Amino acid sequence: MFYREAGQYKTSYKADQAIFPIFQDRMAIVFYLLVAFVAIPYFGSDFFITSMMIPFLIFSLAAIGLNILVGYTGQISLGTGAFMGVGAYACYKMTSIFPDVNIIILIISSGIFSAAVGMIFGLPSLRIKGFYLVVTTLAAQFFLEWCFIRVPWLYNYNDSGAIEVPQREALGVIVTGASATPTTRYLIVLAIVVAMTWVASNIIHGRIGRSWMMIRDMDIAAELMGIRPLYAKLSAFAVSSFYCGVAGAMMVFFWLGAAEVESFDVNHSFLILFMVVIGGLGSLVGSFLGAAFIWILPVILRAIPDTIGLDINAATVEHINFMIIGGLIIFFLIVEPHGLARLWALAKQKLRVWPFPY
Amino acid sequence: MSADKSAARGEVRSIDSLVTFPQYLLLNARRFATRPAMRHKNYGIWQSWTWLQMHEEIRAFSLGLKELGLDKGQKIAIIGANRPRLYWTFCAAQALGAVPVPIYSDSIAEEMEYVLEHAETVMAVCQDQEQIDKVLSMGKKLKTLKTIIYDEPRGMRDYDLDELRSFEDVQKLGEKTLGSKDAADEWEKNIYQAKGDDLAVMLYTSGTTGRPKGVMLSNDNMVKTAISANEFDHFDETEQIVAYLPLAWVGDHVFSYGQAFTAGYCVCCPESAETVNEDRREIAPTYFFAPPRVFEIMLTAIMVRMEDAGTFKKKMFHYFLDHASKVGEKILNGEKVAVFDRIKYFIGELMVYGPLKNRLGFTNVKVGYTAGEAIGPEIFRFYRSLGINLKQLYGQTEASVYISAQPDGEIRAETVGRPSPGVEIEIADSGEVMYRSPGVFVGYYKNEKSTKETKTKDGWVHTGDAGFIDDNGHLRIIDRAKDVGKLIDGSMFAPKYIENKLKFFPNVKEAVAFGDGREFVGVIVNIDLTSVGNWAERNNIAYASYQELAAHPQVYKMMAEHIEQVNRDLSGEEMMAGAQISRFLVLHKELDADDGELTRTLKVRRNFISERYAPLIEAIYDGSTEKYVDTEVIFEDGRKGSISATVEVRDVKVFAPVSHKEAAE
Amino acid sequence: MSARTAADIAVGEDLLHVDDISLSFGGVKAIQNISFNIVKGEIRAIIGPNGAGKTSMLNVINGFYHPQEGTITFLGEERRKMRPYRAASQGISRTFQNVALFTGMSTLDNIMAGRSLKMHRNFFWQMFRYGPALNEEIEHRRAVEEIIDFLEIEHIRKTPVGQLPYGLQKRVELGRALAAEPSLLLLDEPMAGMNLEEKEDMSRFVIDVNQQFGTTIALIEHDMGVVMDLADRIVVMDYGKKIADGMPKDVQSDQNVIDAYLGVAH
Amino acid sequence: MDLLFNIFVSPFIEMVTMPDFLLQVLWEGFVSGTLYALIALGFVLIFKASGVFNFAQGIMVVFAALTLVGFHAAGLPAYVSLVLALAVMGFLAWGVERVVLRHLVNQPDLILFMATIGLSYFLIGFGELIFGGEPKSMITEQLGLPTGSTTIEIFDGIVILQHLDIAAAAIAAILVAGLALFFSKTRIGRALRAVADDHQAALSVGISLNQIWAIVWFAAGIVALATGIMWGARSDVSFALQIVALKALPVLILGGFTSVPGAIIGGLIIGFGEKLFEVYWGGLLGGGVEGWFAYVIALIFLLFRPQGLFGEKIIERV
Amino acid sequence: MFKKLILGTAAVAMLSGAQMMSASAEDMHYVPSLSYRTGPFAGGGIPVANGFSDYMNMLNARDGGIGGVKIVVEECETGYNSQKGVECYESTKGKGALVYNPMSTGITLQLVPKAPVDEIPVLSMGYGLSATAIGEKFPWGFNYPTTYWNQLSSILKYIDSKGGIKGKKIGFIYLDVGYGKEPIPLLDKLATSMGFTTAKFPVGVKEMQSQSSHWLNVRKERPDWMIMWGWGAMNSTAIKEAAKIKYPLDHFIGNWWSGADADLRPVGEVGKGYVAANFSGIGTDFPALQDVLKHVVDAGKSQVKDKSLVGDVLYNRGLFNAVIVAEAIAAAQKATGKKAITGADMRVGLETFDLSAARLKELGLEGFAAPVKASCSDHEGAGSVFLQQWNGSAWEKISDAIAPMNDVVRPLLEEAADKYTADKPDWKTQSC
Repeated sequence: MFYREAGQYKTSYKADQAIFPIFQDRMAIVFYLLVAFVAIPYFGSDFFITSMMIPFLIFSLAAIGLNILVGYTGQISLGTGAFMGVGAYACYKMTSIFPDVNIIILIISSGIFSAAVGMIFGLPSLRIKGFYLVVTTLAAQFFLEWCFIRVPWLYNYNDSGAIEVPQREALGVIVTGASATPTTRYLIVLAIVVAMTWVASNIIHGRIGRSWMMIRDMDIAAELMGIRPLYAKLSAFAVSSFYCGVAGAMMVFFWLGAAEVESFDVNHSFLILFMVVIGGLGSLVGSFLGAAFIWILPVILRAIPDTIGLDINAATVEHINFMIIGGLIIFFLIVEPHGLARLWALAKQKLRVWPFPY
Repeated sequence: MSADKSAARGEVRSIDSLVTFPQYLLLNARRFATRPAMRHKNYGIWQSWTWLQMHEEIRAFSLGLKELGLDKGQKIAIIGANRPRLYWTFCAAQALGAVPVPIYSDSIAEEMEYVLEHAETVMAVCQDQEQIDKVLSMGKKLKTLKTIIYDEPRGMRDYDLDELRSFEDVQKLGEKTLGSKDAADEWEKNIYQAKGDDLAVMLYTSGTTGRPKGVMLSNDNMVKTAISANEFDHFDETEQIVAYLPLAWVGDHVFSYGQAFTAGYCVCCPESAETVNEDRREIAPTYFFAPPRVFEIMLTAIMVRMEDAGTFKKKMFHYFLDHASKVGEKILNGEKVAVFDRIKYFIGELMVYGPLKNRLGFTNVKVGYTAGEAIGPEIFRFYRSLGINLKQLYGQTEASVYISAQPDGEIRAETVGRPSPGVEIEIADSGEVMYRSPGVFVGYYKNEKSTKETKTKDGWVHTGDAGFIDDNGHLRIIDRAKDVGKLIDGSMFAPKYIENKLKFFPNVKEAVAFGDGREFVGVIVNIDLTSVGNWAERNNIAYASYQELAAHPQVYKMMAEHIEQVNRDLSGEEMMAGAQISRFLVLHKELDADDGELTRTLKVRRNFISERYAPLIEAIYDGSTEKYVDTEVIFEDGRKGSISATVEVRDVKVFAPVSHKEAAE
Repeated sequence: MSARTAADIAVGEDLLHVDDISLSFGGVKAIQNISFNIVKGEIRAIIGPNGAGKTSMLNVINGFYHPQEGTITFLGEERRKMRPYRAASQGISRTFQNVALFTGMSTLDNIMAGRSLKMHRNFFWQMFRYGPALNEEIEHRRAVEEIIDFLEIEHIRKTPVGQLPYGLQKRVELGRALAAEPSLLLLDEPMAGMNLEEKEDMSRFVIDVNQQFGTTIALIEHDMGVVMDLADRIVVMDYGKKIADGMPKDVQSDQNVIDAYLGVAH
Repeated sequence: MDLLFNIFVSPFIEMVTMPDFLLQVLWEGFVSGTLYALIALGFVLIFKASGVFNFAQGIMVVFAALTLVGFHAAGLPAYVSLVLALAVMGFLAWGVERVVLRHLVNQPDLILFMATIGLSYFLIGFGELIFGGEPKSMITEQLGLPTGSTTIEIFDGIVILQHLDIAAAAIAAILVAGLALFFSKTRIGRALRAVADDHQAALSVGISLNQIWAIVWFAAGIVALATGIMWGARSDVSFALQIVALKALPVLILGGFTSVPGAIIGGLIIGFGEKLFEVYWGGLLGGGVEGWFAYVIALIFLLFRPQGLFGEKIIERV
Repeated sequence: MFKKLILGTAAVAMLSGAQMMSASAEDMHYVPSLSYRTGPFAGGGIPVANGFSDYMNMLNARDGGIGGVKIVVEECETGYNSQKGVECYESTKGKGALVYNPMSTGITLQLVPKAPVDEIPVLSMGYGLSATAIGEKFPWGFNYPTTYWNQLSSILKYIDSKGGIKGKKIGFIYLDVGYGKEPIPLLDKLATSMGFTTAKFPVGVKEMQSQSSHWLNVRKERPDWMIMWGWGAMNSTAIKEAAKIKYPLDHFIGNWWSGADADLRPVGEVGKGYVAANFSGIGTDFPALQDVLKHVVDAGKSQVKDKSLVGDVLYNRGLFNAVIVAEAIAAAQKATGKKAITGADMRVGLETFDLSAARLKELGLEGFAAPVKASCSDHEGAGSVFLQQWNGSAWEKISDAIAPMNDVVRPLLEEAADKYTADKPDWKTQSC
């Protein structure tokens, strides 16, 4: 309905290969960015920004990371939580060792560590497939969790065993620690997520992304086309873990403020996997939709009884929440196993062919 | 090749002195150097040429042709679909004073052979291997044909014949001469030497009977017609059109070549015949021509697709369409419309009309034309109510298209408009429409007899159509003059008129009416497979083939209802009430151009059909209720086969004339 | 169409030479002592009844299976064990018996995927999809478009291949193999499961590829009829053994071949 | 050198010098092994018949045990509660088939896997809503399970055998044997195997896939109840118990996803392995290695035998 | 379609957030309770939350609130999960929260740095960051009545009193998370000064219910005493396993989170002899608890499932927590002279209240707990703990209040506090 594609013809491959070849889509992106960068910081309450938007964005980034692995390369992983942890601990250590280096640079470079760890645990994927690979990644998950507890150097020998975010400034503004305003933290997270989403989209649409999808769709054929499984899989593990690592570092530095190992436990891996599957495998939009569904929906559900003045105790709400979310997950899988992204795409398609049904 | 060497040289001629299209090319290369001249969807994108680039391409090819010996007055055949290079060939040939002869690319070899031989073509430019094969299959029969040039090299590797050359090779040949002498200057000089009354192009009309005739059109015919057509609809260099109609048809030649060169607008060639709709959507042309049939198919497709939409969407769609049919045309015509209706129309534009036009690729259409046959008033109004400025025109090859056209603001479904600029129209005593204009052709090539029959000494041309000028000064066409006949009881019988009324039902694809010199009117009906098939699906009617569907009792019932409706309409019209349809049958096969039942422009060949289906027509008139018939058909690959069926004939209700006046005679 | 004669082929230059190849899976012998050659520019068919080891033979040629015995000489280079991607990078490209397209990607992307070996821009440029990486994409897009044009699949350019009918999928797969600009193209039953018209189309494309691009083709086909018209020379296999090798007309009249086929057909 | 000594020498010295302790370790390994095997068995049953990796098995264990305890707490006799709990599991199986599985036929593994995670979320919420989050004690004695222990004096030391552990091992053995009989001797059992081998074939001999799924889920429910009783008796019945179910994964990897004996042997390998490693080598790494050790065993194992202990070697085809 | 949906929900969320902001508390004491009635630790979370809210409701019912202003306890479910805890914090802090009781060490760690920024004190009663005891360094953090470290020192003193600790081997079995690891530095420190050796047995969250190998290791190490820092399902499993290897349970001492009725009830007779620390009274034989029963539980306003659960160790712990909060509110009212107070006023109250023995009696809680006197510099109150023993069906108090080794612990706490604030340049401190 909003789409007016007539007259949008391409006279060069550059235009035809663009990520958003349709004008209205480009406008929509601009609109979303305006909302995200201007409207939300201006109108959003602290609660909305800190408890909904920041975690939503961070989880979206992690979901993109996992989606690269699961959705684009077809390698199942349940180690996301731990890979996020690697990023968080790496960032914490680096800022302890180099307190003067800009924290944002450290956040990004912490991804390098998780990428390296991810590659190591990705090695078995060369021989192991499917659910069997789940076990390797679970091994990574539990082994790394154990490391986070058992290697006190990682948390600076803190008595609590937790990493606590020190206060850091960037460009003269306090960006981490409790004194950093929610808006500042939100804007940094948003900028990083937007930039990294853009990069992810570039990689996916290019040679490397294609090699991942080749491995995913038909690994044997891919190899016979000259794709080296080693490169393709490990690069997917590396990029995926990089994203998760950065998400993990941001989670601690811009959202939680402090974290124990439980922040990176296996439930976390499940949570992200949910986002990816519900959102839609092999879709960047899906990663955002999935994160929104899994993270924001419960927050809203929790707020509902209070908002409509229903006096149910918190525990019951939580129990019902669990049931609703579990039920919705099943419902969505039944109704649209390809996730929200497919629904999104269908809706978009509907709008494109409007008023026709197909 | 640098720009200064190519375009900006030579003398500057004033625009009024230009009499040929190559002269316009030189002008456009200078005035619209960076504007797009042509686009072609190829290799996935719209490959584009500016006027300057196109000028260079044409010049290279033209010089190449010259090297190959093409000379003034010689004929060069152009065979293929809408491809930039084939369009360039027109200009390249004209630049040398040679005469391009486009040939319908779907002609079978024999048809092609006739034209090539008749026109004494010395060269042929073919699109691809398929056309080359056809030309080569004629072997040595074509004595004049010396050189064959192909556009697409695909599959041509093994053709090591001396007379075969690729388009690129010829261009290279031309470029080589550019390097050496003052070839470019020479070439331009040559172009400016051309005269207005030189032959510009020769177009063979397929005609409903007999051999095709080569209509000779001069530069003046073409250029003047093109210029006045541009003025009539205010076309300039910003237009974009999609060239998808046959290259050899006069309409396409005028729209995609003549008007494009004189106005300087951009012509876009679709990727292939299958992708025309998609390509049109991408380009969103500002000027669009299509025969009524295309509009009809489009409307049917829209309605069929909407049938599958959800209830809400369907309701909304029809709600707004209803509204559009009330006020849409008024708004388009600039009439007074209540504010509330305007608001509602605006919402409709957002929700329905806009998206719909967009899906059809009509968003940017300034002017759309339809011609060739009468268009159903509902169809015509439908498009206009959406805000598409669709108009009708009436034209002929012999007139370089334009005889009459509807000026903005005076558009009615049943007329074909006022005489075009420079055209005079008269109705002969026989009721036949006659015209005289600057576009009137020079004559039929090598056919003095026909020329004399058609064109009077003082330049009046017989159209062969019966019609009259109505009270508003608009021309109305009833039928082919020779087809208008009388029933035994003397009632006027205009078969086309009746057929068109039937064809306005989406379920009816084609209808052929008989009745001249008979007791009553009988019709052979062809169902529309898309529309009826869809209806059958929705009503759970199983069918395995076209034949089975056509013979289905339910389908018969539906057709009978349609025909009754037509009869009811006819009964209200003074002149036509006497010739209502009494009996009909639904034909068991689709009328097809390959079987010769339709012309290449998809017009019904009445005489052929009445011969071919003589037994069926007999059955209509001898009162039998069914008839076995066996028909020979030609498959796409050229093999022959036959279809046989027992066809049912039915009676329909006839209505008494409503008019109080007495029926004619 | 082809004007080549048997004599032309006999003097042609060897592109590939397999020598005394044996392959077994846990005691089951799939291929036994097979030798034959493929000459540059020819269409070489490997035929045989079901289970004759034809596909295994192709798998050996492109490095997917490693034969226990024997050698393979490709472009004058002898090799024993080789990963499939090495074979691919040396110019061996193939299609599969059961279409093995990348079902989640569009026709365009599938054929682009076939050009993987020719694309090299590094990760850095890929990240920003800028400069060399973008130029490379565009350059290869052009090459891919030529293949799309060649195979007449313009209308399905952006359709996900999973949604295509079988015949078109086969064509896309051929396109993907062609995209690698192989010096040896292996086709595993390119006409399996097709109707007559599709078979004719596919045959035309195979011949066109051979003539237009001069690509050497080795194809497996179950249907003798198609092969006789298509191939320059034929190897016939049965139960993992070579039972005949030669010109179509010779093979056709070979008693062993007739027996093998009759034996299967009952 | 010290390190090497600690890795390669001293543990063995310890084993030899304290044989009674070694025996105790092995016994504990055996008991946890059988319990792991029991959980894994629940997974195997479902995977074998429907190809679903049932993540909800863990929560089913908790749910079954809670139902049992819940009925008893409501005043019903222990055995009646047991029967009712079985009925609830049957109803659950039926419901899962009806509401979830039926609509997800032919979906990719991952989707089915996710659906079971959704199911476990639902069951967690549902269970807590009904039974509350407080830990309950298992009605061990009421069910007639033995308590207390037997101390065996041996090698100048003692080995303590809990009666409950012995019972657990015995019950596990009975369940396995029972299931094996069920699979090989009964019509439904054979049908189940047919389904596992080939869905199409099973359908063609007139077996309803839906029925079979309901049956395997019920069987898995029975196994879950047994597991819940055993684990519940060893600690308590609370939602924390679901975590134990994750241990089943490496067991499955070792044993193969579809093999009942594989599940048992895998369980025992993991049970023995992790106890021995934790007790004799864990200290070197600061302890708590049990959490990942099983996975690492499975991982190392996979690298050498990607098809699992009982799987067949995969020949890749194109 | 979807765009709209998402934008719609976002709008709702943004608005609801704003609404929360605007609804500030003029006529109530708004006390959020970050409870956990779900998840693996619900067994501990439920009674604590019940005790907390029941006492407050009792005050509302009996006294009409504190100083004439009603108390509103809003529970927010955290599931013992830090992320949800932060979410709860963010969603309630705008409503005029007076004080946060995170009920989880993990959440406390998250909230401690936020407290000075939002000016809402954090009271982690007997858990959390031990270093917040140093009031100079942590103006906004409190952990009355005592810290883990103090508690450990008390337990060690108890062991010392039972036949000396020198030369003994002390086993320390703990939940392998921040909470469990917290006292290790002190344990190591005291091991050298008091002359005992240690053996540590970490229990991962996943192994809570499968501890056989840990206890095999215990059997191997043969420690003379075992100390447990357990929580949730770990406790009962540990006690059962200890009994299984025939470890003398009277030499097995749990901290105050390892000594709940809920932990021992599933163990029953087997756990007889097990010892645990505690700082709040056992049972309902206190006038205040009777009031709770009368005004709240019997009135059906409590979430307690069974009346018999009132007076449980953890119930009373939650109740005691409420007592301290209530006392602090009263003190804040007195200090500021306002009826409705703010978070900042509450901080003053938390530094000035005096829960003396007399005051306890006045409250109807004589002997319920050791007196706590708040001060600016001491945010823990250095309270004593006593020990209780399980008799197979109920807890019995077996020792008097044992004072902690303040002299040893305080410098260590100061050191930890310094370390904590070291990398926080803008950290707000105060001088006392």
